[in-house]
Order: sequence, then structure tokens, then C-alpha cells
Amino acid sequence: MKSRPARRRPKLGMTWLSSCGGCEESILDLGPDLAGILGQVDLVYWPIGMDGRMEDLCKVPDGGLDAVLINGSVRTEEHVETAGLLRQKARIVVAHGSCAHLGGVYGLANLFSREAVLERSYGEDGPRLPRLLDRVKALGDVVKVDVVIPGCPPTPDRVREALDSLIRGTLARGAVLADDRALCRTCPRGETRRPDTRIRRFRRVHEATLDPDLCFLEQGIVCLGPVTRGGCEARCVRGNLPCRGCFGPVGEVKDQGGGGVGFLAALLEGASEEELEQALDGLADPTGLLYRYSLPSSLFGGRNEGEGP
Amino acid sequence: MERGSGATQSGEGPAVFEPVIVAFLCNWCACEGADAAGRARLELPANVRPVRLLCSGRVDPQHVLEAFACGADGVLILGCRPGECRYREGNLHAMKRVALLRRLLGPLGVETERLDLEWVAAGEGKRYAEVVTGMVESLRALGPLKPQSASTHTTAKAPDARTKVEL
Amino acid sequence: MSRSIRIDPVTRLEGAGRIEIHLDGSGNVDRARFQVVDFKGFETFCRGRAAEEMPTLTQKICGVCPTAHHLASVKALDRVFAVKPPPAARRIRDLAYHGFLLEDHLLHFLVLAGPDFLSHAGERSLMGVLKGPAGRVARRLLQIRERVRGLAALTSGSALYPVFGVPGGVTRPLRVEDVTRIRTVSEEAVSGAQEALELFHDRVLTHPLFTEMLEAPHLAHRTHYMGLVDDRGVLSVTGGRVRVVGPEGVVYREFDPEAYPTHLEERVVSWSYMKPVFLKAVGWQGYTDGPQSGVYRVGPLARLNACEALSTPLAQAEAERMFSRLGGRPVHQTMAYHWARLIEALFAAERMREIAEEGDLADPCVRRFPTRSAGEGTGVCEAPRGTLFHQYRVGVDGLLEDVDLVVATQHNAAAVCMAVEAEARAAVGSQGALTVEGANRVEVAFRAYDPCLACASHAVEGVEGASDRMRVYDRRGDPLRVD
Amino acid sequence: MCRIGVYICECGPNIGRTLRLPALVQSTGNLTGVVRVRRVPVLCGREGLDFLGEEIVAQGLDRVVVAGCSPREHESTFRSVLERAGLNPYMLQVANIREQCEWVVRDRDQATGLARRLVAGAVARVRHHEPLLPSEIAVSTDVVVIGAGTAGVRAALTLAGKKRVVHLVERLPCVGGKVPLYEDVFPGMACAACVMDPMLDELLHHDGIRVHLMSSVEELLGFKGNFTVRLLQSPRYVDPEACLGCGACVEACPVRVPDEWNPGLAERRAVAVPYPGVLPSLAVVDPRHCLRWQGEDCRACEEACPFDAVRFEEEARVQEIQAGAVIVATGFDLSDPGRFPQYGYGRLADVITSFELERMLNSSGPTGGRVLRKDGTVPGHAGFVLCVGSRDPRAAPHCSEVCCRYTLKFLHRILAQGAVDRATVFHAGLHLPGGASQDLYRALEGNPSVHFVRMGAPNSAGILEQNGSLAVRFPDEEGRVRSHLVDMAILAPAMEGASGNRELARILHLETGGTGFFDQGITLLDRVEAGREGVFVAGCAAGPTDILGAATGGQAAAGRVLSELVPGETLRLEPVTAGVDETLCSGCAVCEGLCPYGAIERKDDPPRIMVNRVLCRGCGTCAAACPSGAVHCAHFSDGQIAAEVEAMLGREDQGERSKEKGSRIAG
Repeated sequence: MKSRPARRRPKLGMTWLSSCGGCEESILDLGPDLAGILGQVDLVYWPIGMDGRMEDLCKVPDGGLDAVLINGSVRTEEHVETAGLLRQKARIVVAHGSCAHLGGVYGLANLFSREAVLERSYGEDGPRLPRLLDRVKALGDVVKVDVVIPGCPPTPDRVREALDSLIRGTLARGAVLADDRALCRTCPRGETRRPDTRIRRFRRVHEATLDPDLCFLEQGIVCLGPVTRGGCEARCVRGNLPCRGCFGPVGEVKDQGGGGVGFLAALLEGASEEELEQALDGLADPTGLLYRYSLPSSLFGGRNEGEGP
Repeated sequence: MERGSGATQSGEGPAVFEPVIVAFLCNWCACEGADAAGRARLELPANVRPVRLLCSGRVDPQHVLEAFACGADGVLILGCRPGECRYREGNLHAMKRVALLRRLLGPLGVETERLDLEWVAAGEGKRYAEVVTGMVESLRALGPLKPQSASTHTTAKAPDARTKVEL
Repeated sequence: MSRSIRIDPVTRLEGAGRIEIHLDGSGNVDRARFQVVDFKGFETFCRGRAAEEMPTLTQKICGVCPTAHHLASVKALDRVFAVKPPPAARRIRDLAYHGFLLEDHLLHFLVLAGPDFLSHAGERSLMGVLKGPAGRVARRLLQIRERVRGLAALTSGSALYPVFGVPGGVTRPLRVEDVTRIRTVSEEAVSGAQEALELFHDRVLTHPLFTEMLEAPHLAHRTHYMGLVDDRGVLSVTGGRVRVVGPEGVVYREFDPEAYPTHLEERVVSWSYMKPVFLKAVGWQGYTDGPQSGVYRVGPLARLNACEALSTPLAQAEAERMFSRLGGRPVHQTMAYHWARLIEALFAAERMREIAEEGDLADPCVRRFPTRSAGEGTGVCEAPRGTLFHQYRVGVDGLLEDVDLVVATQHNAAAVCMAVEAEARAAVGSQGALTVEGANRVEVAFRAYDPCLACASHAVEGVEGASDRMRVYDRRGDPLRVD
Repeated sequence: MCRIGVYICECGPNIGRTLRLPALVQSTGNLTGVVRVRRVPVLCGREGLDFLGEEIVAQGLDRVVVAGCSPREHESTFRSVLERAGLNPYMLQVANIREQCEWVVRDRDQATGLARRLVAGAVARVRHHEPLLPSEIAVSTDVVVIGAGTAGVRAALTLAGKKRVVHLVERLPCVGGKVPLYEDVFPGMACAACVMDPMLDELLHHDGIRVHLMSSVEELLGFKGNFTVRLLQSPRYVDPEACLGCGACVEACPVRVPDEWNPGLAERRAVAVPYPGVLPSLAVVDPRHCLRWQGEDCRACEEACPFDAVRFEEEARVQEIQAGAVIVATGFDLSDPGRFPQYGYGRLADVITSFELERMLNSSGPTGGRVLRKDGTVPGHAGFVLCVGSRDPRAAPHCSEVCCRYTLKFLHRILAQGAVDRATVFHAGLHLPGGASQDLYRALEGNPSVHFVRMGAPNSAGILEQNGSLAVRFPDEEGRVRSHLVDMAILAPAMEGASGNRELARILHLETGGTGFFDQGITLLDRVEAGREGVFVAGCAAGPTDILGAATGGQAAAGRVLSELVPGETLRLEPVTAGVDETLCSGCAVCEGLCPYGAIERKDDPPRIMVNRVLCRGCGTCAAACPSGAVHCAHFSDGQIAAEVEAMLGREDQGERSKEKGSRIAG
């Protein structure tokens, strides 16, 4: 991309796999700027915003798209095919949003087995309904991903950054368009965190008075800020709810749940198993909480044994 | 015994499931305890893969997850007895992590018995032998770790409850 | 030889869907189906999750209407934990919700459906709208939408992702200076909604395709209609009772939201991951309309048909205008959804303006605390696309034991299929082929409903816990006996 | 690309009986990066070590795996070989196939299988090893001496004599400890002031010695050569530059409280010059009693001071000192005989302690050197009760060393000045080491006014009031209870560690024994070892000793410091420590609360943490808890551990994966 002539309008595709549409909103929320940005690209494929069919996409030569933004997790065989097709067509594949990046919220379905009944209800008899995979996957599990825009959904500014650098020809492979460091670094409450605080029993959001100025961990409420990449503008914290981890883990942390256990355990008060169990009783559903957005890409929860090719 | 979860012929009897256990050993106590077991020529199962660390407090939850992800059927963390940690409280931090990790792993289908934390002092070769043998036995009874188990919240219905739908 | 034509993906709607048109041996349309080809499984994987996380978890069902799920969820939790939010919290929720309703309707008008009628020649997209004759107004409407979404940062944390609902209230009060801004933006919103309606009258109501489809008999379905009303029978989008009116406009049923499982029934179909819903007492008669069919509709037009009036003067006047133009209440023409949607946008803007003046918006008391730790609860609201139900059962550990969700697109699913099939017959004709324009006409037919497929794919059908209100049907739509 | 050599030691006859070594050699040769596998009969012998060194060079190895005995036996030996062969010593990994395989697994196939995994783990791990260099750090040769008694002062002067900067920290407002309060000292009956004053004078005027009075150590951070000592100095409320110790303020003060310097004997004012002849001679305000702190607006002393030296506005001061070593010389306290009610101390008027007698005998003391009963009369018969608490396993198990000798000193003094007519010493065996003590004893032997009476056991006497006199009762050696009447009883209480020792031990991370002395590090050949590198103990802080012993201890501790911390020399730090990748750290400070050594510090703006490598011991608890993966642990990195685990589980081919950053993208 580096030596690309500046004037040519880059060819762009944007689409969704198993998605909620929030990532599309993150594009539409560019608001009045949207027109200007879209005016500088050659938008080839964007189901939510323009006409265009799969067959049109198939006609694009391989590598004919400069970039494609794919949001949503990979849930069906058709998603695998679509992702593969787009990978073929695009020079740069951007995982847009938590689902494509980490597997996303729908990955919590991986806590449950896909039962045969589903297969029977929707399987071979039905008119070509795409077959569900055994488990939800992240985009990176099925195709090579070049750039990540984290977030559920990403902030419009991050999308703008991606599109701007595409237009300028500076969208670099390997980029993660968010902060390099955890949310605490930019959290408005970061300075209220004290290192020696210990939690005797975690408190749940609906039981607790929520001090709008004090670090949630200081209030005994689980906040995933320490184990989550910053760059979200601390939306949840500013809304007075704790971080739930949608930007995914930082840098070298492979597993958000494991990283979460590491720091939450450090905050626990208690010198005996009984005391620790008591402290943890206030921590509802740690698995669903720590892997809220990243179960499919986690070390153990994401492993794919027993799955067909 | 070569690869992860497998079964070997034990003598002439039926195939016995041989679990593979990753054991994280504190350099100052459990490692020495394991050596003491060796010096005493105690008999130990070959199922344990020891990893030497300076302190049980070094065990990152991700190391445990990595071990399970790579096919370990069990993970054992062995540290100094409470109050005897060379680094004061590393063993206590290990205990906290294990308590929370067990809760994290439960819904992923990892039974509590598959992750254990025990104290073994430097001279306690016999205790080391008992701990690892005990874990091997309990995992033999439990069987191999399944990749994913249905959550306890799933009340599975018989698959033939709905055989046809509108076409 | 039968064969089928596929429109894949359908565009300018929320979520992944496609249309399968089956042709018989002679090339005529045998059947057309609107398929939801994605699947999420919320009803399953929410089990075992912490109850208080539901408002921010279930809103991931839909990124276009997260606020609707957030509100339905938090209202369900109010019931679960038996706590009534203080007045200021209720006002903040209402304010956020009406703002959301307005901007969501504007989105549909400008980005999804609008391009069919407002575009610069051939380029059916937002870009085409902006380049076209309506460009100036569209730009202004985009700006207003932006400002209304900006308000969400004050009321609900973020429009992309509301983070303000907790059982018993909201996470934080409004500041006095916020209230001033809310008033200003509300005024702009009212005038914006009026401009949108003017544009609709000028450009859409006069558009030949629109006019043709509005008047096409095959796109007028005499179905039941459902919507939420208050105790005076006036439209109430954030709560109230569920009213169903028959094709003649007579009230057929009115019930409390938590009773919805008694009145509505989900069907499982093999060709879609969506479960269509019908009126249980009327029964399933297939994809057909009339008083004997359990097919009913929800959403803007259904709401106007179901309620007796709108509480705000400008919107009420515009509603009367629509009814008089289209032959009186209830209006059955599918394309009238567009009109009703903009009337509702005006209503939402007016309500914002009213709420901004009601009581003390900056009252710091915005939370009450749970009075019990477990229980059951139903939350309901009128999502932009129709009535949304969240029903939870929470165990003593505060974790979800059972989750049931019924979303707008499920209610409308049968009607959407009817519209798609009817328009497909018209578009395919006897040539057995579908042109690009023809395909778009089929899409125009369903876009009227603004279906949200992200929402519709929330359930893991039949994986487990199939409730007794779920039935299995054979090809004719008869319930199957399970041995 | 790595070039790994794997050396399988047969350990003489020890390895290979169960293990099938040929199979192990074969499978090892297939491992990624392995270019050489050799069996060696005895690798740790001279020949083996030479062979290993030659191999490294000849084969151009960059990493070595030794499969053999426990790394605790020879890891350091092999590291030296690597170093001599030009490799970094940390490019070694030892697979323990002896204690943890050969010796414990009976089945040959199983043992061989396990050994393969152990070696595969070691090979995978060593691929991720990085060269580590011990760092050399500059050291401070300044010394903090805690306690300005005999031992502390001698230590300070010794150190200062070799141009070391000494910070002498004393919690009292004066220097010298207890000796200046005495009249004379055994064994030569030298005048205490004459002995001490010149030394204290030198101390107070020495350029190299900073005396911090009314100060205590609040925190000790760091390591030998690099301590940071935080001092808290309480306010004197008197300007030492202006005050001459004239006592005008004392006269003016309206408050009277018991005088700690003369317990049971005198009162003092709320502003006081501690005792006559005190050094430095300065007044000090006692805020616990001064009316100003009781809410009254008294300015009597301020108004009386001819030099305007009173400073009510003074505040406590915190000071941080960098030092290379710390000498603990906190001395002793006499235990409270009130703990043993049978002695009647505190209840019977004329039962006093040896320290009270010292003060009475002091010619500038409260009685001007006269021995008086509480009613003001002169006692005819004085009884000295030894071993009050000492040598009793239920109280102080130790012998307090000096009681017998100072009792002889008292006898000489009171008889010489005719203070009493008669004296009886109740003892359980006299402890009189050295020739001078024996001379003292012999000089008293024929004196008819002095009686030595032997008790059956230490700490076994009791005192009752009997007709206006005191009856000292005790079982004799035959177990018969005996009773002697005296007019005044002087108790010799056990010495115990100074009252602040336990708190100081916590701050210094030392341990104290049961009687509060810092005696836990002492060995047969070392009486100044405190149990922590760079910290030494001197004088009575290490246990009871006499003045000479205290002075010697101070000099000994100073000698150790002088030999261990030499200006211009550096200190070698082990490289296995934690470090922070600042590009990843969010400053969440989770790690900070975990470090047992205070090695982690949070910095603001931008928020981030720093690891002090001097304090860090490499345990890795911080790295395990870091939610950003920003804390790295040298030689125990996540990548190294993951590679070892994966390879041990049969996935060595994925070892490289753990090296990648952000493996979810561009994988």
C-alpha cells in the first residue's frame, strides 16, 4: 500500500457475517462526514447501504478490492465461504468489531453444545439454509486478517481512522486500530485506583450504589478495564457502568479470561479457601463475564477439537 | 503415554486411561520435594510433566489454560506451605488464582478435580509422591478432558422431540 | 423442472437475509420465502449469565435498535427484582427512548428505504440520495439525526451502545446543563421530523413506483395489528398494555405484556432461522390474511392502526391526514408503513420536547434498589419495528434460568413473506426471470417493514428448553403430534 | 535459527538402567533446532565438563540442553562451562531425567516416553532463552547507624574515621545512651562522664557524622549498597542553634510530670533539659504534657527564653537517606520487675531497680549522690536481689551478663561513701568474667559489711513488708525457705531488647528473638550478622553485653561495612528479575499491590509502573497478575513457559507460536 498513487480512489467492500448491525452503525455514525469519506472511495459492496448481490462480488477479480471491512462472527458454513471469497478479492482484510476480531458476544453460545436436534430441524431437508458450524469462530479463525478495528461496536473515530488511512494509502497490515495499552491508562477514574485495595466480596452492579468518580474495582465491582485494550473512549465507564471487555485483551495477553483471573485474583481478600470462596460468591458467572466478547478466540474455550474440516 | 489423552495397555488387563498432568513446581520446595522423591527411589507415575518455576506465584492463569488447550487432562500447582513461601506470599496468590480459575473453567467443562494446588515442602518427597499419584488416580477415574462440555444450564431435550418442521 | 431464483443478499436492511423464489415447471412463482440465514442463540446462551448484565448483553442482538433491547431488558429486570424506578429515572429512560425511536426512523428513511424513492438516477444508496433532489433536506436530516444521537451520550451513555439501564433506574442523573441542551435539540428534532414529512409528501407520495405499490391490491393485507397503548388507548411506546385490533379495526384482544405467551405462538420453519409468530387464539391458517388468519402485523402502521390516537398534536394531525387519504383506520396498504414511520418520528420528537419540560429532569434520585434477589419478569416496549418482549426467570443466585425473547420481525415474518411472495409474482410474471429492477421491487416490498434480521436471529431454535408454546408444523401448517 | 546441543548424562551407572537411552537420543535428534545429541558417561566430572566446553565451540552451538540430574545439583556448574566457552550462561536448560524420571518410573517404556517429553520441553524452552547479563550497580558507602549508645557511637566514629558518611539515628533527644546516666562504671570504677563525654563530643563535632536526634526509621527500602532509609524526625520545638540549655524555660514551665530519666525519684517539666550534663545540652518540649497541646495558650517557656529559641510551630520532618548499609545498635531496656508481683516492685516503697540506684548514686542526679529511702531516711541495710527475671525459662532465659558486676560496683560505691551500713547480695551464682571483675570481688571478700547469700534458683526470691522493713524470702539450695530483713531492696531486672525493636524488625525485615534482641542472625563466628544483607547488629541490640562488648560490637559492625562496601567498587545484581514493557503498561497498578519487596512503583503522567531491579527477586507474581502482559520475567517468560508446556504435551512444533505478538492478526 505504501507506494500507491495518492489520487486513485481505493476500492472498498464492507459486509457482515453473523452480526447485529452495530458495526454498520459505527460507519453510519460518521454522520455528516460519511458522505465526504465515501466520496473518496470506490464502494463496491455494502449490503446495508447499497444494492449489489453476491454474484456481483464474484465478478470482482482476485485482489481487486483494496480493502474489505468484515464485521460479525463466523457462525455458518456460508460465513466461511463468504469470508474466503472476500479474502480472495481483497488485498487487506479488516476485522471490523469484536465479533470478527474475537468471536464476540455470540461466542457465548460456545458454552453450549450444538445438539443434533438443530441439525435435524434445519438440516438437509430444508431449502438450502446454511449449515451451522459446531461453534462460533472469529474471522481470524477462518481467513488471514490484516487489520483489526476492535470494539462492540467500534467507535466511529476508529472507523474513520481505518477509512482515512485506506484513502491515504497508509493502512498497514498488522495494525490494531485502538490503543496499545489497557483502558485504565485513559480511564477518567484511573487515578482513583489504589494498588493495595483488597475485595472481601465482589458486589454486583444492581446491588451497589455506583460512585460515578471512583474506580469500579475500588467499589468492589468487577471492571475489565485492566485487561481490555483502550480506545473506546471509556464509553461504559462514562455511562457509569464497568468495562465489559469489548476491545479485547492487550498486546501479548492471549486470553482475556486468563488475564482477568490474574488481576481479579490479585484483588481478592482472604487467606483461606473458605474466605476466597466467599469473596468469589459475589462474582456472578465469571466465565460469561470474562469471556463476554472473546470466548471463541480464547485459549481453551476456543479450541476446536472434534470439529470437521 | 506419548501423546496427551490416550490409553495404554497396562500389563494384560484392559486399556487404562492415562491422564497427562502438567505440574508447575516451585523451585524452592516442590522441586526439591520431587528430587527428594527421586533420591528415595519412590515409585511415581509417568503421567506428570514437571515445569520448574521460581515460585508458585509465577503461574499465570494463562499457563494453566494453555496446558489444558494443549491437551493436558490435569494441571497441578505445587508451592511452599502457607507461611513458608520464599517470596512471602507467592503461594497465597497462587491459591487465589486457582480458586477463581476453577470457577472460570467449570462452565467450559473442566471439572474441579482437574486443577489442583497443593503444598509440598523441600523434604517432603513422600508427600510429593502421594499428591501426584493421587491426582493421576482421580483423573484416571474421571476420564479424558472433553473439548467442550454442555453447560450445566442446558437441560438437553431428546433430539427426536421435533422431527419435522414446516418445509 | 422446478427451479428457484435467489436474491442474495437482500440489501438495505438490517442483517443477513435472502429471498428464495421457487418457480414451478412452467416458470411461474410457486412460492417465495424470505430467509433469515443467520443464527445467534441468545435465548440459550443467556442462561447462566448474570441477570444485571442482560441490558448490555441482549442489546447485542441488534446494533440498530440496541436501545429497544436495553429498555425491554431493564424493564424486565425491574419486575424480576421488584423495584420501581424513581420518576427522574423513568423520564430519562423515556427521553432516551423517544430520541432513539426518532433517529432510527430517520435512518430507515435516509439510508435503507429512502434510496428507492429519493435517489439520484440509478444510484440507490445514501450517496444517491445526497446527490439527488432531496440532498439538501437529507443532509439536514442527517445532521439532526447526529444531534439526536449525540443526546444519547447524555441520557444513555452512547447511542451506539446504551449503558444507562440498571434495575430500579438508571446509572446516573442528568445535569442541569444537559437539560438545556436536550430542550434545544428537541426543538430541532420536531422541525426535522416535519421536514422529513414534507419531503415525504413532495417526493415519495408523488413517486410513481411508490404510488403504484401503495395502491397495488396484492400489497394490501387485511391482517390483525398489534401495538402498545396506555389506559386511554393512546399509543405508548415504552410500556402499557398490548392491544390487538382485527382487520376491521375492532379491538380483538387487550392483555398485559407478561401474558404474551398465552396469546402469541412461535412457529419453527425449516427454511429460516427465524421463528414467525401468530395469534394463538385465531390459529395458523398459512400465509394468508383476513379475520380467520392468525397473521398480524406490528410496527409503525400497526401501532397507528391499533391505538385510538397519538398524544401529541402535530403527529395526531398527520395521522388523521394519512387515515383520511388512505381510506380510514385501519390502513392495510403495506407501503403506508413509510408514512406511519415518519408520523411516529414526529410523535417521538414531540414527546422528547414534552419530556424535556416534565418534572425535574436533573433530579439526582435515579436509582432504587432491588427488593428481592430473584423472580420472573417481562419487559416490553415498542421497538421501531414492532413490539418487543423480553421475559426472564432469574434464580436465587441472580443468574438467568430462562430467557424468552419475541422481537418485531418475528411478528411481521408471515406478513413479510406474503408481501415478498405477492411482489415476486408480480415481478417475475410469466417470464420466469427476474430483472434487477424486479428484484429491487421485491425488496421494496419487504423494506416497508424495515425488518431487522439481526433481531430475528436471536434464538437457537429447538436446541433445548423448547417451551410448550412452540409447536412443530407440517407442510400444510398443521401442528405435528410428537410421539 | 538455533543450534542446540543436547547432552545426555549417564551419570555413571545412574541413568540408563530404566531409560532406553538410544531411543531417547534418536527422538531428541528430530527436535527443532537440535544439531547435536551426545551421550556422556559423567558430564559433571572434569572430563565431561571439558568435553562440553569443546563441543560448544567445535559445533558452534548457541544453546545447550543437559539431560541428567536435578538442576539444583549442577546447573551452575554447566553455566560456568557455557560462559567459559563464550556462551551466555543462561542459554542452558537442564532436563531432570534422573530424580524425576529414571529413579522414579519403573516401566522402561513409560520412563523413556517421559524422558522424551522432558527433553522436548527443555529443547523447546531453550529455543526461547535469551542471553542475560548480571548488571553491576554503583553502591552507596554511606551508613545509617540506628542508636546513639555506646555501640552506635563507637561504630559511627570507626566508620567516620575511614571517611564514611554516617547517619546516626537516635530516637531520644540526646546521645550517649544509658552510660552517661551512671556515676561510675565497672570494672575499673572509672568515672562514666569522663569516659563518655570526650567520645560524644567528638561525635557531635565530627564532619562525617550526621546525628539525627528524636528520629526513627520509618521505612527501609532497597538492598545492600542501595538502601533508601526514610526517617521521621519529631519536632523538638526548640531551635538547637539558639538554645544553650540554660534552663530558663524549665523554670518557667508550670507543668510537672514524672521524670523518665529519674524514674520514681523526681519530676520534670513539660519543657526540660533531659538530665544534667546531657549532650547535646538542649531543651526539649514534651507535647504530651505541654499545655499548648492541651488546648491552653501557655507561652511561659517562650517568654522566659532569653534566646528566643522556642519554636512551637515546628513540625515532624520526613527525610530520605541513601545508604549502603545499616547498623542496628538500639541497645537494651531493663524489663519491668512489676511483671513478677512477688518482688513487690511498685507496691513496696523501698523496692527499687538497679537503674534507680544508679541515678541516686549519680552526684548530679536527683538525690545528689545520696542513697535515700522513700521517707528520706538513709537505709541501714541494703539488699541486692539478682536474677530478677533472668535465667528463668518462663521469663528471660538468658543471663543478663552485667548484673553481678554492676552490683559489685554498687557495693564499692555505697560502702566507700558510707551510704549504707550493711549490704547483702542475694544471688544464684555469681557471673564475674575477666580479671578486673575478680579483683573487684576479692576486694569485697573480707568486708564484714557485705554478705553474699546464695539462692536455690534464679528469679526465685520474694519480698514482703515486715515491721517497717523488707523481708527478702527465697528457697536456698536445699529448698528451705529463708528470709532476710533489709531496709531497701535493689532489684537487678533482666535485660531485654529495646522497646522499639519489634516494630523496627518489621520495618527492617529482620527477626527478633523471644526477648526482643536481634540475635537471629548471630553465628558462632559472627556476632554482627542481622539476617539480611547489608544490615548489621551491634552491642546490646544483639543480646546482653557489657560496655566493652557494646563498644567492640560497634567497631566490629563498622569493620564489616568497611570491608564490604568500598568506594569505587560495584555490586553485582542477578539478572533474573522482572521488567516492564512500558509500551504495554496501562499503570493499573495491580502488580504494585502484590510485590512483597516494594520493588514496583507507580509513576504518574503518564501512568505506568517501574520495577526496581535492585529490590526485585524475580519471583514473578507480578508477571502472573499483569492483565496487560506488560510485566516480563527474565528467564521465566510467558513464551518460555508456554513453549515448555506445549512441547511437554507433544506440541513442540507450535512452540514458535507463543513468540508471536498479536497472534490474532496477520497470523
